[in-house]
Amino acid sequence: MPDSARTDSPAPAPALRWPSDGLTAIPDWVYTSPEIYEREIERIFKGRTWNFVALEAEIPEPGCFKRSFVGATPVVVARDLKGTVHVFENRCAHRGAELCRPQLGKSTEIVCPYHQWTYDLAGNLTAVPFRRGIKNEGGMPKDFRLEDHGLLQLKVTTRHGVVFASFCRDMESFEDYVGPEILKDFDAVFAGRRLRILGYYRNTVPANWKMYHENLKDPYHATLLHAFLVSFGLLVAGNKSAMIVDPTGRHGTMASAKPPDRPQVDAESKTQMRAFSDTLRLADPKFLDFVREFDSPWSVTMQTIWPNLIVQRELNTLGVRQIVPRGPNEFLMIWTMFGYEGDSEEMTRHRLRQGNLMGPAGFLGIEDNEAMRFVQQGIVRSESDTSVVALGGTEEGTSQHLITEAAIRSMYRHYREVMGL
Amino acid sequence: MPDSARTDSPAPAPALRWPSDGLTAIPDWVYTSPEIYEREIERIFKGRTWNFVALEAEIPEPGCFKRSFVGATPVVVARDLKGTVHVFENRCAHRGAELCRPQLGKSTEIVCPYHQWTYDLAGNLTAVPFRRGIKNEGGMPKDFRLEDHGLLQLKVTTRHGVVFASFCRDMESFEDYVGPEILKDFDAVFAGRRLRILGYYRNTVPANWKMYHENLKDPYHATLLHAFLVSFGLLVAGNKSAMIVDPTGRHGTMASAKPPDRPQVDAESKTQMRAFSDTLRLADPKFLDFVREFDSPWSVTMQTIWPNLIVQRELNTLGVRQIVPRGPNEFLMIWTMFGYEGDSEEMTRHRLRQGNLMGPAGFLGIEDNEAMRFVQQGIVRSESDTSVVALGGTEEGTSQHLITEAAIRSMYRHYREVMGL
Amino acid sequence: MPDSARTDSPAPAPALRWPSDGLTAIPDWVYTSPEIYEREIERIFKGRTWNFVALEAEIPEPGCFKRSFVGATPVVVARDLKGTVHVFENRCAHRGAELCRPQLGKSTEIVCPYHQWTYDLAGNLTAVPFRRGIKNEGGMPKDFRLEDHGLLQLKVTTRHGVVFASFCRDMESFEDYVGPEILKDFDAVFAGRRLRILGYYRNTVPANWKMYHENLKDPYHATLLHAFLVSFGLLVAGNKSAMIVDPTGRHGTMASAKPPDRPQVDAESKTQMRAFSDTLRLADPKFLDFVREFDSPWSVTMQTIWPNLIVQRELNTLGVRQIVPRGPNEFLMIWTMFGYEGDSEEMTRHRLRQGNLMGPAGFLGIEDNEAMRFVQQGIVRSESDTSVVALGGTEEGTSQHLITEAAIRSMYRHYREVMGL
Amino acid sequence: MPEGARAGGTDLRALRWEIEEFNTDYAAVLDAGRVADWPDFFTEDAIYRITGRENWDAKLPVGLIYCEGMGMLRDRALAIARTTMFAPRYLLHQISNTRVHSVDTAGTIAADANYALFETLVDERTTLQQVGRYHDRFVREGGRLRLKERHCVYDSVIIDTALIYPV
Amino acid sequence: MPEGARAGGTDLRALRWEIEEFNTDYAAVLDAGRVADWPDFFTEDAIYRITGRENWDAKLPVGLIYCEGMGMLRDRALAIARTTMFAPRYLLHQISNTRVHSVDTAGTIAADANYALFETLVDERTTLQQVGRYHDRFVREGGRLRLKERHCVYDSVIIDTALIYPV
Amino acid sequence: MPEGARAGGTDLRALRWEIEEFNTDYAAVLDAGRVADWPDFFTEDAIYRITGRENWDAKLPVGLIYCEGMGMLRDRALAIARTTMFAPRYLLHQISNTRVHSVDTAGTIAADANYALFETLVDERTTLQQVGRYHDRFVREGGRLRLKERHCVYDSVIIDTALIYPV
Ligand code: FES
Ligand code: FES
Ligand code: FES
Ligand SMILES: [Fe+3]
Ligand SMILES: [Fe+3]
Ligand SMILES: [Fe+3]
Repeated sequence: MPDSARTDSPAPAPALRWPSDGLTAIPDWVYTSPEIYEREIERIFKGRTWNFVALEAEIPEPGCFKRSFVGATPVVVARDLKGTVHVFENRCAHRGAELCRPQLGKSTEIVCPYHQWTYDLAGNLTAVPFRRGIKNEGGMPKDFRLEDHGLLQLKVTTRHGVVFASFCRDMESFEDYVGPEILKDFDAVFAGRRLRILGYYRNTVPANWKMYHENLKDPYHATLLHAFLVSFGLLVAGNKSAMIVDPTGRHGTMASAKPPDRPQVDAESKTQMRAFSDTLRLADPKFLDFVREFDSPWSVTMQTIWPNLIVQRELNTLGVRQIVPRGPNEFLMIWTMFGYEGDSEEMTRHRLRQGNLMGPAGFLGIEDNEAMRFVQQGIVRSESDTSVVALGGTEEGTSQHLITEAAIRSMYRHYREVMGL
Repeated sequence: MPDSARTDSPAPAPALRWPSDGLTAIPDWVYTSPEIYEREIERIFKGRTWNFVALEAEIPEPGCFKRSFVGATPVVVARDLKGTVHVFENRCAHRGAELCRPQLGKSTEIVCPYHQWTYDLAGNLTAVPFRRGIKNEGGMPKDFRLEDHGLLQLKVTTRHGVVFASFCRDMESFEDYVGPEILKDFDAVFAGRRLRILGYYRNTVPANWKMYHENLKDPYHATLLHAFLVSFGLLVAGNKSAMIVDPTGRHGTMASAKPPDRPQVDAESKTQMRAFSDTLRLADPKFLDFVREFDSPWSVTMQTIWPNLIVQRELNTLGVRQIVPRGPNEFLMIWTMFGYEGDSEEMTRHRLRQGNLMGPAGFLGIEDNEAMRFVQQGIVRSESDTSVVALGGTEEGTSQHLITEAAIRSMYRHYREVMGL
Repeated sequence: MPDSARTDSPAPAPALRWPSDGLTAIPDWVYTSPEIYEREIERIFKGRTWNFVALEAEIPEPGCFKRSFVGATPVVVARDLKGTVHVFENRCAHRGAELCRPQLGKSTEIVCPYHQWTYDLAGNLTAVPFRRGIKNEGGMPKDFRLEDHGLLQLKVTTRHGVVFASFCRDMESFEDYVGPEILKDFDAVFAGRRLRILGYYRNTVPANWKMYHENLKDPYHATLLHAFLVSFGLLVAGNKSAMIVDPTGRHGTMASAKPPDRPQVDAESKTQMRAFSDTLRLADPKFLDFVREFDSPWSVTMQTIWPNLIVQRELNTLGVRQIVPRGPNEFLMIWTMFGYEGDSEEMTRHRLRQGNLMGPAGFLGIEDNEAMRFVQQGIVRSESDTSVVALGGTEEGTSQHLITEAAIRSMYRHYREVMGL
Repeated sequence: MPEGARAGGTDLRALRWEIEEFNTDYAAVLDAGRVADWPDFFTEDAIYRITGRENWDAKLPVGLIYCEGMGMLRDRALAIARTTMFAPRYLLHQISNTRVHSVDTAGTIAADANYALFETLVDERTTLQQVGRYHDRFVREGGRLRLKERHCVYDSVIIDTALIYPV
Repeated sequence: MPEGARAGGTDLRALRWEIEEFNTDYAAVLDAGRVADWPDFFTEDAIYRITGRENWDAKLPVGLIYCEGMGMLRDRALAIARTTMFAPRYLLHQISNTRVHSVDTAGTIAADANYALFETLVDERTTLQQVGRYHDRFVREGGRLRLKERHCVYDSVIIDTALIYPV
Repeated sequence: MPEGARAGGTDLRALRWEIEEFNTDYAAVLDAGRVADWPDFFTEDAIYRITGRENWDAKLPVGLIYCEGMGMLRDRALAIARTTMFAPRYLLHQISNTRVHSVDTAGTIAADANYALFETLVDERTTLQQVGRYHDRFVREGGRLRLKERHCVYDSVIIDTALIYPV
């Protein structure tokens, strides 16, 4: 995180008035205000949203549990002995200890280390040591009922092995929440095949969490910033591509179809793309091979599922990314990379090799994370106070080309509604 | 300190309204609110309290001085040339420099490094360089009186070689402040024998300072969390023990009498204590030997002297712990371990060996510090907002058994009065 | 930065009322209040001031650019292809990225890494990739005018190769801004000779930025704190010296004339100066030689040019220091050390040897930085709340002797006016 | 029991010296930003991987960087040296606790070493980019040691923003 | 005058190599969390102590950990391995600047070395747990070096929360 | 290509051992605060300089500390030991990655090494004061190595408050 951000005093609460130019100007304070951040936690992460918490493949058997987050709130995702998945707060009902410590584990119960109050895998309080005291001395009051002191339990849903949780008591179904346009490419990754976890990355980004959504709703940057994408035609002006937005504007799918070999980029486009190089060649091109394995016209789909999930299908490298906000100026990314059960040894290695594209050390990942850091620095430290989102004019929603910021505007239309801005 | 605590934005000032269930529910904001913290500094540490600052054995001779703290405020404890102990702020009266730098020292005066204003060991300003200027040019105004510009001096008292200070001008005597119940076990450690300093530990705990008091007013955890205590019978359900509370509720003594050998723990209790193990055996049991040397029925007394002192008598390992708050989410612990003048070489080594129980690397100390860290994390990061202190119902004050939180309730009764909550 | 400063919660906003004793008492909150800091940024660094940003010697040729700061705001200083120097905000007009990354560079344009919006060396937007979209799809709106989206440009002035910038649109000339008294010694360093950059130091100081000005408007400390200055007569009671203040009170020059050899210090003064030693001798005295090369009666002039520049002429070691505030409790110092074109190899090495006096490892620099750290610690952590600036009574402005704080009072008279305090 | 004894033999000790020198040169090339020279420390069929200890302990195969063979090593070097966008920075390695475990009949040397990697962005404070351990297999080619396998296993679970250069 | 000369002799140098290897194995056991194997590095009557430099300089005898003899070493190892409650973490030692001072007639070797200990809680950033110096006395038992005394003297006056494992 | 080969010769290796021991003694003197003994590691005409990597890379000659010859070394030592005002602190060096480049006909040895310098103010947490590299020239005087040139080039562009002791 930039020193300045660390050492500067908190800016005085800005007047939270949205600029008049509607959605083509974004005020800096949505990225920096602690007040806005607190409201986001309440209205978005703890509001009417489905938050990604785990893949079922991470907790395959009864008794398996995992630490996770909903927004910034630590939770535990556990599979009870009957196989049902539960999500509850990682906070003891007694004095408040964050009781579950390992990232992953397996057990028949969850015991708080401090005074050993004991919970089942649904988060129900099952035992309080010396509840009746000793020799009729002490212990909990007669009217103390275990069932009144369980861990705060969240609503849970799963789709094809992906687990979501919500603080909202009357959430609509996940299917209604994301809508058919998004569900289609989501299912292309998850339906019908069981996942095999290949491993984790974790990294922080010193930027506001919304920038990660914007980055993946911004096909314009993809064709300019990423030399790899453009030079090798993974996502480039000229490819068949689309930026799909759901009707509410909050979810998205950036999609592109890679041509069999080097892309046909017209001379005009080349001059526009500094990152483009005809001569750039790989010593080992096979790592960019695309093994067709999905029922989809797209070779790449990057899905942003509001508010905290990214589903990555970049050729054959697959993963989910969980966004954990940590205040307005930083977020944590947890990447879970996977393949499928039954992948051949060679296919697994192909996925691993292709993994070099993504993650905090990926050819693309490095550039996106650095770019977001630069933006937060610019916003925190500068005198100016808005940014411009005018590409594609004021159009919103899905578009079939790359040179637009329509999806970002759609997201902020939804955001302003929910946030009352 | 947990990352979250470092990077999360400050929570919005909570409505500081105490929950209706009186003392059986503690609101999270007493542990996290900057506003509450500031009020604690004013009303508690700078209010009507005696704050531990030093042991006389640390400044044995005229001219000896020590850096210390009252609350979060740096002070100097000095013994003047007549032998009297003084406590004054470690802030130069000129431009405000924290002038005394070494932790311990010996001198006839204290000189500020910046412009060398000079103070005696009571904190009185004795010299200002070029006070009269040079050749009648410059210097301090004619009406500048040294006696108006001394260091801020605190009220001081000592009991059996333990030094306390107060910002309160009309403090009652230390004896009246702590009361006879507490004084008894205090004197058992300090009366009649001169101390020999064995050394220091310093550690931070990423938790609210009050949790340290609560931990030592919570005999329930002692018999559950600490395998060493329970398995070797230092403090365990079944021992003769007591949680003594003074009439005001702010001070306490957790006391236990260790049986000659392994404790008689009834089958019922064993089942309640996960930490208990019959089979746990020490390769070198002598480090738990108790050499009877105190005029007291107790083998262990842990005293919490409000607001910043713990007196540790754990078998034969002795020490004082000073709590230095550093905001709502962290405190510094300064441990001064000691024996007595005239201890044999073997007795000193026995104390040192037994020291493995306590301190930030002690078998017990590790567990308490970790537990407090977990609680602060849970409270800072979770959605829930109160903790439950219902053990022993609503009873308060001294109790003769371990399965109660009465002493914690007593402390919060006093706290709410002083804090106006 | 002291732990306390890192971990203490923000003090509650103090009542910003200046103490009654006028300028002889400075309230702590001018050094610690985030609210005051924000006002300083607005009214001082972004107000009617000339802020140092670069030396022309750092960007000697067309296309050369340098990252710099105005207050805490990152800017770029660039020399366009016609040779004109421009200063503009280092924040992209598109999404706000801090676009210029290297400390120094040379180029014909400045390209934002994120979406490659391109600017000329005056900060004008010259190109937006795919501005017209592709095949009439997307791109910027028809009414998008490049000239409306340049980087925020500041007003620029130079004097003898020193570059200043201002957010103020109708700034007076630099000459009027500093006034003749200050200009005289400024020109003694810069007029007529071209600079040769010898290198950079960068350091933070965990103190309020104003303390650096006060330190250099405080000749009293110079003759007490710095054994080197007094023992070798660089600046000592008895030398011909002056503390020059401009009519507004904001700028200053601390000046002293070193006698040919050891100073004549009267017995009385010696007793006042603990740091003075007759016997202190250098094994290699030549590093204190003074080669007369300036049209000035002074061997030492330290100039404080409000709000962010210090011009150092300490015998033959020369440099400028840029103050970059980072909140109330820390500032960054950027030192650019230089000699003159045509310096002989030996003269350059003489300057380098003499450089041991200054900088964060300099015999004087160490002491000043440590002293300022001590003051901020004292102010942040203590109970007292003002400091005393009574040396020389209430006199203000220029004085011919060292035992006065008149220049500090002059600075705060100006400061209170501008800040409305 | 401790493994000191195992490393007592003269041969292993001489190998340790050689590997220390190898690692010193390896670090010097990276610390100087000469990433294009970095592949020369590996064999044609080398495996290079950087992964977190959580993956290593759980035998999960993923890598932040995962290269099979010289081609991928050169492509990584090329990308970082020429095409990738990132802010300028300085890197410095401290490599210590070098240990030689064994030499098999084919002459493959199993060794490990601890590293601390310090990163300095040109206008910020130095940070600890990561600490970890090299798990290595060396072979000798034409008298020179080359890495047949290097797994950089980092303790520092959470990467700050991005890992640009190989470790 | 500098002590370089004193360490010039071949014998001391060979001892340095042996002690470097000992310390590398010692650190590897702790970094792997194999605390139960840690006592094997010591003699039956060994003294092991961790203390702050303020105590060491003032000759104050207290220790954060203070073990006299194998029994106490084993009890510490057992407690950490089996009974003590603490959050999971990774540790990594960097040991350098190893120096052999002397060998007395009884064959006791006086040596020291600097260490930096990095700690990573599984969901937080790596922190510098402490830096310090080992003040050691080694003896040879059955051809192997063993520690008769190890005083870990840390500069890092303020411990963060808790020190779980031996250093 | 990597420089491993260049450092393969026995002579250079023996020099490395000697320089490691020199640097260990050098660090021990500074870590013990015995700054008055520090000049003894240098020749009469030695150059000692501490400078940031930005200056080193741009060939800018300035030094945070810049000493020409024994006189200036002694004056620096004296000032720090006796006259300069600063808060008490502990320092600890970790020196690693020692490398010997060459020995010229005059017997001057070109070498470098990486250092990490940890600083602890007596009431604060340990901080990383700076990391950097020693660029050295050694000569042998009366059998002992001495520094004819030591340029301490630090990555850590931004110094925290003040650098008191030589590095
Ligand atoms: S805090 Fe969990 S049992 Fe007491
Ligand atoms: S600040 Fe203490 S003498 Fe000036
Ligand atoms: S942010 Fe600079 S071009 Fe988009
Ligand atoms: Fe991208
Ligand atoms: Fe306890
Ligand atoms: Fe000064």
